[in-house]
Parts: sequence; structure tokens; C-alpha cells
Amino acid sequence: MAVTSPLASDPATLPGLTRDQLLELYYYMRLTRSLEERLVNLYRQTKVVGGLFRSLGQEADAVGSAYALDRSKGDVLSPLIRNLGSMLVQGATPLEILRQYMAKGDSPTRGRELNIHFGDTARGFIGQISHLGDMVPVMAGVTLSFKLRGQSRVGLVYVGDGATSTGAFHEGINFAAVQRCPLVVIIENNGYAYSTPTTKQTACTSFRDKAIGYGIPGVRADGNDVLATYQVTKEAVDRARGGDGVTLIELMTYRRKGHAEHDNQSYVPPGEIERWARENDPLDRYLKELTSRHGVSTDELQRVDGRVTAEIDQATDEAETSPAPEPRDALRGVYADPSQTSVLWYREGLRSAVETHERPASWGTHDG
Amino acid sequence: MAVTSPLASDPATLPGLTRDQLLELYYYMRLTRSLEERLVNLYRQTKVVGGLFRSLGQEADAVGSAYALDRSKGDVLSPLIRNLGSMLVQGATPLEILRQYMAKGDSPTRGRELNIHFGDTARGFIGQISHLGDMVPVMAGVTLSFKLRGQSRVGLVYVGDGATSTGAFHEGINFAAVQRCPLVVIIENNGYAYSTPTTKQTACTSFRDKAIGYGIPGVRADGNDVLATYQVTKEAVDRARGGDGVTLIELMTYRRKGHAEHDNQSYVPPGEIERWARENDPLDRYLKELTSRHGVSTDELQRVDGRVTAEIDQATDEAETSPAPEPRDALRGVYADPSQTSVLWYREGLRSAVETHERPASWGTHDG
Amino acid sequence: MSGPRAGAPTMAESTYLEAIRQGLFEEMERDPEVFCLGEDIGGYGGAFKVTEGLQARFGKRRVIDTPLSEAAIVGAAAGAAHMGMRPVCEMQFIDFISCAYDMLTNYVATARYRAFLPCPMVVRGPSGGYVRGGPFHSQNPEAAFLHTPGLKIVYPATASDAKGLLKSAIRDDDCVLFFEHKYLYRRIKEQLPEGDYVVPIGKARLAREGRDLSIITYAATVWKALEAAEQLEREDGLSVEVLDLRSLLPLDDEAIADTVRRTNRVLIVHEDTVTGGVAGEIAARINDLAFEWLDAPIKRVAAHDVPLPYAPQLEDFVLPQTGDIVRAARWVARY
Amino acid sequence: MSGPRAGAPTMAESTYLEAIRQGLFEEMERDPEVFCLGEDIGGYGGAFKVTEGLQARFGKRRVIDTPLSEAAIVGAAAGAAHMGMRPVCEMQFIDFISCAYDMLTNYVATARYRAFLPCPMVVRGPSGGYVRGGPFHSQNPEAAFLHTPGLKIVYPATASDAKGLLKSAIRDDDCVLFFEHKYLYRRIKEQLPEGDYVVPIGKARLAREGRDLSIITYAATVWKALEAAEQLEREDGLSVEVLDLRSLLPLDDEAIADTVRRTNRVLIVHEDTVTGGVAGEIAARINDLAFEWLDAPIKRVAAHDVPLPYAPQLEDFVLPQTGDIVRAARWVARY
Ligand SMILES: Cc1ncc(C[n+]2csc(CCOP(=O)(O)OP(=O)(O)O)c2C)c(N)n1
Ligand SMILES: Cc1ncc(C[n+]2csc(CCOP(=O)(O)OP(=O)(O)O)c2C)c(N)n1
Ligand SMILES: [Mg+2]
Ligand SMILES: [Mg+2]
Repeated sequence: MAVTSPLASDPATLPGLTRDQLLELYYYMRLTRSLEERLVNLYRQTKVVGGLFRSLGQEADAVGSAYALDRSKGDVLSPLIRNLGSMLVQGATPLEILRQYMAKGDSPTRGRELNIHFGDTARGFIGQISHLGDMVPVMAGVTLSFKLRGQSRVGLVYVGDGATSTGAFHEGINFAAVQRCPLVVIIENNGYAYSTPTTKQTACTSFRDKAIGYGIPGVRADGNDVLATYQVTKEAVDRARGGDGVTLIELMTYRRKGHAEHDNQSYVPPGEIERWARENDPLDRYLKELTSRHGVSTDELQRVDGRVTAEIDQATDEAETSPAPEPRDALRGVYADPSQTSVLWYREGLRSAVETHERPASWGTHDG
Repeated sequence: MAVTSPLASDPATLPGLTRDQLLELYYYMRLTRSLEERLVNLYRQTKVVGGLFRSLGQEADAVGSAYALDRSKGDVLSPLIRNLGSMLVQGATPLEILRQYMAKGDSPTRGRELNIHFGDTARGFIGQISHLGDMVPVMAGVTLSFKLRGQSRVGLVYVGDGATSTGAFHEGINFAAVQRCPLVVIIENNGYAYSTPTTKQTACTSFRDKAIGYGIPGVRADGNDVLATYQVTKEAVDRARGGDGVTLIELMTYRRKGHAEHDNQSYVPPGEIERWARENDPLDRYLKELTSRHGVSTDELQRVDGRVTAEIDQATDEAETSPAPEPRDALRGVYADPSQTSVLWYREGLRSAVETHERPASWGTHDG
Repeated sequence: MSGPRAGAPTMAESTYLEAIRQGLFEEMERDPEVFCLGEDIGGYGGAFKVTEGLQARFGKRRVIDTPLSEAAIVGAAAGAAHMGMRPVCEMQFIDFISCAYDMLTNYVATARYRAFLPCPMVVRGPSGGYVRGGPFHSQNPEAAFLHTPGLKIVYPATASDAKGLLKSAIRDDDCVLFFEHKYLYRRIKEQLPEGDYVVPIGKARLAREGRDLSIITYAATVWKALEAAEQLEREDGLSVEVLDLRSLLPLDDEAIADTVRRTNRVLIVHEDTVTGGVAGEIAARINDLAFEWLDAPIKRVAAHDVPLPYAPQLEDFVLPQTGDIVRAARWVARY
Repeated sequence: MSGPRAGAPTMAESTYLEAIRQGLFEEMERDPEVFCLGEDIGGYGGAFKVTEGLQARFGKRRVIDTPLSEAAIVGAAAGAAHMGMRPVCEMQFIDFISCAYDMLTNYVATARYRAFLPCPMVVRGPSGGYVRGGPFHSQNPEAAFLHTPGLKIVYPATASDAKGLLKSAIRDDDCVLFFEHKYLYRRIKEQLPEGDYVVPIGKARLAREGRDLSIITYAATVWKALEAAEQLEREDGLSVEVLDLRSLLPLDDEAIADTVRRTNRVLIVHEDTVTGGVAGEIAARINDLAFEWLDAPIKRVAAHDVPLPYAPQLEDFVLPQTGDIVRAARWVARY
């Protein structure tokens, strides 16, 4: 798959990002990559329960797009498994991520959900479920509430190229478009849905082309260019906040790792991964950009790297010592009321069960 | 809603329809309208069980599109409630329709389904269900089988403007587009989904615009011009048969009656219905066309009308004498095997049930 | 069904349908976070006119006509609910709730448990048969949601319960599926309790007291059971108790156990098909709670295991009728 | 779960997963109308490699990689089935069958009845827990389809049954939901019967004979039940019968009645949540078929009524374990 970058970032038109912000973008991208590398080690040590999902090579699209939201205004996003970077930008911490993956009792979901399936409405990200597409109607509703209440908040929902084939994606984006919800829909086109190439997912040449059928603007950008991604998302966010409704953004990127850690990518044409790694790594590209065009020194960058490593080391140590979940916690909080699901009879021991089976005098005297 | 007819029929380019065929088109349109008028009478006489759905003003889009299929080649269509005309073209008879609506025991579904919810794969139409959108994936599969078996058959599926908002429509048309199934998808844009105007159904200006997002050709035609409808559908059918996959056609028409007979259309702007009736009745338009441009005489037309009335009268007499369904037939044919669902115990009388409850000697001797 | 009370409505009486509408009006008046969304519910007032007048009163912002998209309606309601609003979704016919099955069972039902996301919302719609609606406008899908922890299910049989349970459902902090029986919409009427009348979710209602036999049921068949009970008293001198469950998730175990322990014989009646219907769960619970009190097998009266056909002769044959309840009750009583 | 037989596979033994793959190969060899469709089933061979080698052998025409669209997969299968083909759909995880719930219950299940349209098709996929899959990769959705006349449901526990039932499902003239327990995929192995081995749908299997108590179950918990039975024999001298249902729709009433009439005490075990699970239907049928033979209440061992959590400590607590079956069986035996 070739990379097109119709919207290469142009420093001239860069919507006023300060030098600190440029460095912050680098920090989040680096943090994403290093945190995932740490997770790989933990996975190999079998300390990760369940599967591990990587966003290697997609850090720019996750970080750049989320960075365009304004947390101070209460903007909300809904991530996918490859949006670790987006969640970090919204304030998720490495400690939370590590505890999640390690199924700890003090993880954000208390061990109930996997990997980065968790959320925090206060910080502005919503916990996804596995069923792809479902978050689009949900985010249509989140942003519908912004509109109904007259709040100037914006929502951002990510879908993969594969998830665009779901009915939920279609119903959700159409609903949001008709209601002019302040929603940005980002299609992360990373070339594959598990083993399925985009050519088997859709007959259209660009996912951006789906926008017109919903009567909304559609744009395409180079998802491996963090500034271009930021720029195009920021424009869509501003449009949404301004009351002009939904924008569809297709971000071109590439999934360099398998669907999950176990996937050997046998289905990928030889050389494709290597080419993307060599020619189009979002961190390499951004480093060049920072040093060559924004006069950032290697010193500064190393300081960021150091900070990232320190944070991850500390988080790892802390996560390792986190307790396992308390089994009985599994019965709490299915409902607000009752807040507790009762334990099944054979776990309670037998007395109570027996008692409920002692019938009083009236044996068989059903007629009186 | 204004009528645009980007593709007005041009006798010069008319894909070789004989004079007989031109008259046959008129016959089917007239039969559709008169048969529905007959159903209205029966409905008022409470001889119709359940609701009555009209296609008044949409006869051209139903008849013209179905006429573009080739039954001799085994083409198949899937109608909606306003496609009575399409079914008649495929060989459904007035007698079948009347028996269906009157819930007769010898109706095509033996009284199991309503109105025109029935099919016959031999004649090439598939019985729809009420859940809108579902027929699109189904017809994707019907036409997938044509492709897998190397048959040169074509499928045609109708959806309303409202049904385009369903996930099933999206998944089905996308699946068919990717698989290049020989399928024609017709969106009948009649301005309303029940009481909902198209502006509340989608933010896009034309449903034809949805085609590009699926990577298929999309065309729009005047659905009240039977020849234009025939022409545009025929082109799509030929394309499908030629192996070029799916085409999306938007037919512009107007639902002059309520969603069903009970609907008073309070939501329709004053004058709208009357304007369509006055200026854009498909039968009036076709009559003009036939007489002015194809030299058809009023005599000939009256002969057709006479034939239609006679057929409907005869069918009505026959349907009236049809028997009611046999209650126990309700338990037949849920499965091929078992072909019979057993009647519940309290209907069989009590003996059998009692017998199964007489326990032999071994009272309570479960330990030996 | 002749079960429902006959006679023309007096000024003060409300139908089951009016009771639901009143409930919607009162809750929207009470709480500005409550809003309605669905197909044709606004200007048109819904296929059955349940929401008639709502948009005129509360405006287009709070009574939203949506595209034809059940999954989006339910999903959007969930998103708004996360943000603190209280959406009420209408399915034009409850049969179409199947299109939102994934959204309800996977997203909505688990939101609080897996992500601590509150999801206070109601999904309501016309349900049930006896109306010649055919296989897709007559369904009783309650059993399909019974094994989904995180959902609540109510299915009222009377106008007061319809109003009181709807108000509880809207105030509940979790998702409540509110089934309305369309056969009852305009056929039953009663004087509604004064004031802010609320019926707690999870509590059954003793519709008729008796000593010889208990009929456990809900929704439209409550009326058939009452009719059967009268006939059994008249013709057999049997004293039949009728328990109207009202709530199916959670079930009122106490009320179920009590009635069985009182009469020692039980018949479970519902309109849904017998296999896999709610009656199975109730039978299992009676075994748990009152096995020793049973003097006869628990028997079920329900629809035959077929899609519901359209012709009156077929529909009437497939669905449980009063005569069936009478025959089955006699068998259980004589056992 | 240590229930499944231990020991390294001999040359002649096949795992549960290999048995399914063999079934697919043999049926596709036998009948050119059989084809497979699903997500990533072609070149990749499916998330669990069940279809590995299938596309290489039968080509892209008969092993189709589809878009990420469960409703379209099932709907398209139905359309092809109407035309006389025999599609086998894979749900990458059975949890995603919920996205095709409407298509299966409304379109597919009713096709023959309402329109005389044959719909011979199979929907198969990895199901069940004990694998740390979390709430959306561990589900047992069988109960959600139990009240849908027109569908058949099978859920094998052994490799031979997996192969034999899959072959029957593919040859069946109606739609069969074929649940595969992913915990068993590679953990159990056995020598498969020679030749064209077919297991009839609707017939249960007596997995172990006994006199004192019957455990009725299916899928992975069959192995837990067998393990419990051995322990109960060892420690309590109890003779426990284990009935593996194999088919859930239709249920084998005869086998259920027989075992209850033999032992007079019954424990129903399944992995799905207890409320609304299949056990309720079975309990109701036992009441119908063998009430007089019951010397103890029918009891259920199943998952707690919560979404299935991910952490091992939580999942193990929520799901039924061998120890639970042992405790419950002792209670029923001593009752
Ligand atoms: C409705 C549904 N069907 C199937 C799956 C199984 N599944 C999980 S991820 C995946 C591929 C997703 O591809 P894409 O949407 O492109 O996201 P990416 O992994 O490339 O970021 C599939 C098929 C699912 N999660 N949800
Ligand atoms: C999935 C689904 N939701 C809701 C309905 C109820 N319903 C029946 S017809 C209709 C309007 C259909 O409008 P359109 O698709 O434009 O077809 P038209 O009636 O205009 O021909 C609705 C909402 C349905 N049949 N299916
Ligand atoms: Mg992808
Ligand atoms: Mg329409």
C-alpha cells in the first residue's frame, strides 16, 4: 500500500503550536512506543494476561488527533485498541495501562476488562467494547447531549478500516450527521483488518469517499505525520465546536505489528513492513521535523526520552506490586440497585439452602 | 420535494422496446393501480385482514425497473411493500395478492404472512420480511450464488429512503460491492419514511451519492417516468450480467398515500400531494407518452383497461370463495425435519399427559 | 381477549396507552434531562400515538425524530445517558429491538460493570400478539434479554402499572426494557392513582387471591388468567390465585415462593413461545424455592413453538387462549 | 479445567479443533454446494486456525474472506442457501453473533415457515470462557436463540461429536448454530471414528452411567461434571450419571426423562449465567416429564449473573468449577 500525503504539514500554516507543545507531542509519541515495548517484555514474562495489541507505526495518528481536542473544554474521545497514544494524551497514565494489562485489582476496571478497554468521563475518554462499530452510535449520543445542553464540547471517535463495514458505524455516523452532532469521526486506515486488506473490506478507493454519502465533509491526511494529523483534526474539531456538525477524516497509516502479538503476519507481502519501518516511521519523521525545522536539540529530545523511561520504570515497579483482584468483587456493581449480585447457593455452604426446603405441617393439604 | 429528471426517456435511445412491450408496461402499471383500488374496497368491507399499503404514484418505478430483468434467464428480485407492480411483472397474480391480503388458506403463504410478503424462487421473487434493510444482505447472497456458480443471472433489491439508514443496508451493499455480485440496488426515494421526510433520514443531498462510498456507480432517474426507469435499470442489469458488479440507482418518486391506509398524512405540507397527483402521475405521463409519441390509440388502451378490470373481477370472485386456513396447518413446516411441531399438551386432552406422570413401583427408592 | 374490563371510559378513566403517555409527560416535566427519541415519535406522535402531543409540549430538542436506525437510537441513548441525561427510546414495534440486540446486550448492559459508566435509559415499544400483526409485528422478545445481567425488564398488564413502572424505569439508574402490550393499549382502562404514582421494579402484583392453584403470568395473559380463574370458580368451585409478575428481571422470588407455598399447585402462563420462554426460569426457581410445597408438576401454558402466523384462525390456534388455561388449570388442580 | 483427557496425542488422535477442520474438509469434498465465508478464514485460516488449509484446497471461490460484517455474512449465507447452496459462516468469536441477531432470528429462522424458502446453513464459532478472554471473547449465547423456532442449536463436548455434529449440521436442511468451545479446541483429543461419521442432531450422549444422581450438562462443563463424578465416587461412593446434551434445540426429552427416572435426582450444569440460561428450560421439561420421579429439587450450577470478567481470580469465581458441582451434587444426593 502506498502512502499518499495530500496534506503534508506546513510550518507556515501550523495552527500556533508552541515549542513546548511540539515537544509534548513528541513526548506522547515516545511514551506510547516505549510503554508498548515495556508491555512486550511483560508479555514475554507472561505477566500480561490475555493478548497484547500494538500501535507501532501508528503513534502519530493517535497522538496528533487526540491532541487537537481541548480537555479544558470537556472534549471526549472514544479510543480503539490502537489508540493508546490518544488515551495518554487525554490523561490516562502508564500505571493504569500496565495494571489493566496485568489484570490487577487496582486497575481502572478492577480487573474486569482487558488491555486498554477502560475509560474516565472526567478526563474525557469512554471505555470501548470489543464489538467494532458500536462506539460510533455511542459517541453520536455523547455529542448529541453536548448539543442538547448547549455545551461547546466536542467528541472524537476512532474506527478502523475494517470497522467501517459494520452496520453500527453506518447507523451512528448517519445519525450524528443528520443531528449535526459535534463529532469528529476518524478512520484509521492502517491497511489491514486483522489479516484482511482494505481491498477486501471495501470497493471504494478512499474511505474519505464515504463522507459524501452522509452529507458531511471528508478529508484524508497522512496519519504518520503528527502535525498534519493534528492540523486536520483541529480543523474538524473547530468545525464541530462551531456548530457545523460531523467531519470524517481518513488517516493513512500502517499497522507494522500483527493484529495482536500472536499474529505472525504471514499474509503481508514481503518487504512491506520493512519499507514502512524504513521510510515512514512516525517518530523518525517527527524527529527530523523537530530538529531540522523547529530547531529542537538532541539534548532536549534525550531529556524527554529520559523522562519517559523513568516514568515507565516507576509505573512498572508500582504495577508489579499491585494486588490481584478480590474474587468477590466480581459480584459488585452490575446494577446501581441492587449493587451486589448474590453468590450462588453452593458457594454459601448448605445450611441456608436446606432451610428453604423444610416444608411446614401442611403436607399436601393444598385444599385448605 | 421537487422532481428532477436528469435522465428523461428519449425514444431515440430507447433500448429496443417493441410496441407490445410498451403496452405491456402500461398493462402492469394499470393492473397495479386498479388492483390496489380493489383492495381499498375490500379493506373498507373489512375483508382485508391487517393493514393495506399503497403504491399510488409509484407504479412506474416498480414496473419499469422490474421489467428490465430477464425472467427467462432466471433473474430474481426482492420487493418491498410498495413493489406490487414489480411482483406482477415477475408473474405474481392478482388472485395471489387478494388471497394474501384476505389471509386465505390457499394464499401463497397459506395465511402465514401479510399483504405482499411472499415469494416464489421459481418465478424469481423473494419473500421480504418487515425488518427493513435485511433483504440487501440476503440478495447479496442470492447474487453471490449466481457468481459462484457461474450463472448469468442478475438480482434486484429495492430499499426505501428510510431503509438506507439501516445497518443491514450498509453491510449488504458493501459486501455485494466487494464481492462484485451481479446485483442492482434501487433506492425508491418517495420523500418519506412513514412520517419522516428524507431530510431527517440523511444529510446528503442525493441518495445516489451513497454509491461512491461503496465504490460502485450511482445513478439517479425519474421514477415516475416508466421508460426512464426501465432504461436506467436495464443498463445496470446489463452491467451486472456482464460481470461489472453492483449499481446503485436512486429513483425519484412520491408516496401519495399514507404509509398505510390508516395514516392521515397530517405531516405532509398542504398541496404537496395534490401537486404530484396533478403534475406528475406516472400513468397520466405514460398515457401521454404512448399516445403522443408512440401512436397508441385510446381504443388499444381501453382494451387493456378492460382486460385489467376483467382479470381483477375474476380474481376477486375466486379469492372471496377461498377457504380460511386450517388452524392445525399453523404447526407445519417450521423445520424440514421434524416437519410438524407437536400440539401442546392441554390441547390434546388430558389422558396422555396424565399417563406420563404415573410413576412405577420404585417410589423414592433412588438408591437401588 | 375479553379479559380486560368492558364498558365505556368515564371521564376519570385512562387507557393503558394514555397511562403511558401521562407517565412520559410527567417525567419530562419533572426532570429536564429526560428526552425521547425514536422513529416518527415527534410531529406524528408515533405509530400508536403514544407520544402524541409530546413534541408540541416539550419541543423538537426533547422529542427527537430519528433516522430508521434502531442500533443508533439505542447506542446514542447510551452515550447521552453516560453524560447524565435520561433518554427514552421508542422502538416503533418491539420486534425491531432485535436490530439493537448487540448494542443492548453487549454495550449497554455491561457499561456500569466493565467501565463504571452509568447508563440510565429506557427502551420501550408496542409488543405482543392477538392483533393479526403477523410474525414481525406481534413479538414478545423478553426471553431473549433474560440472560443478560445489567438489563432490567418490565411488562405491565394494567394501566396504573404501566404508568407507575414507566416512571420507575425512567428514574432507574440502569437500562430498563419497557414492554407495552399493544393489545391492551386501548382495550383496558381504569382510574389512575392520584399524584406521583410509582410502582417499584422487581415487585409482582397479586391480581387475584386463591387457595387451590396459582397462575403465574404477566402482560396480556394476566387478563386471560383472570378470566379463566372466574370460569374455574364458577364451574369447578376452584379458588385460583393469579400472580402478575410485572417485572421479569429481576423476578420477585418472594412473591413466587409465597403463592406456590400457599396453593401448592402452579401453572405458568405466557404469550411467548413455550421453549426457551420465561416460564422455564420461573419453573427452575420454584424448584429452588418451594420444591417441597409442590403437590403437582409445574405446568406451562404458552404459545406453540412456531413463528406467529397472521391469519386469525392460525394466530388464535398458536397463542394461548383462556380455554387452554382453564383446561390446564383443571388438570393441575385434579392432579 | 483438568477434565479433558491428559497425555500427548498419539499419531491417530485428533483434537477437538482438528475434528472440526476434518468435518469441514470432508463435507466440502463431498458436496460442491458447501462453501465457507467469514472474517480472516481464507489465507489466514481463521483466528483459531480452524479453517487452515481450506482455501488452499478449495480455492477462494469456496472459502471467502468477507468484510467485517456479521449481519451481511449471515444474510448472504441465507440468500445463497435459498438458491440451493450450503454456506458455513464463521463468527470470529461467537460473541459477535449478536450483530446478526436480527438476521438470524427474524429472517433466517422464519424463512421456511413464512415463505417456504429453504435455508440450509451453519453458523459456527469459538465460544465459551475459562480462557481469560474477558466479557466479549468468552460468551455462551446459546440461550438467546433457544426461544427461536426455526433454528437448531448444537454444542459438542468431544472431538468425535464436534466432527459428527458438524457434518450433520452442514447436511441439515435448516439453519444450525454450531457452538465450538474454544477451551476444548486443543485440550482434548481422541481417536475419531473411521469413515463418514455423523452424529444425529437432537440426541444426547450418556457420558457416564450412574444410579444415585444425574448431572445434565453440555460443552466444556461436561468435563467438569465427569471430573466431579469421579471425585464423588472416590470420596462419597456416589454413582453419578452424566448426560451430555450435545443438542440444545431440539432437546432430547427422552434421554432427559430416562436419566431422571433412573436416578431420581438431578443437577443441571452450564457455563452460561444462571438466570435465563438453558437450565431453566430443562428444569421445566423435567417437571413435565418426570415430576413424580423426583426425590429432590432440581438444582442448577452455572455462572453468576454478571458479565464475565477478565482477571483469572474473577473469572474463576464467576464461572462454575468442579468443586461447585461436587458440593451441589452432595447436597442433592443427601437431600
Ligand atoms: C463486530 C466485530 N466483529 C469482529 C470482531 C473481531 N475483530 C477484532 S479486531 C478485528 C479487525 C479490526 O480491523 P480494523 O477495524 O481495521 O482495526 P485495526 O485492528 O486495523 O486497528 C476483528 C475482525 C470484532 N471485534 N467486532
Ligand atoms: C428495522 C425496521 N425498523 C422500523 C420499521 C418500521 N417501519 C416500517 S415501514 C417504515 C418506513 C419505511 O420507509 P422507507 O424505507 O422510505 O419505505 P417506504 O415506506 O417509503 O416505501 C418503518 C419505520 C421496520 N419495518 N423495520
Ligand atoms: Mg485496520
Ligand atoms: Mg420512503
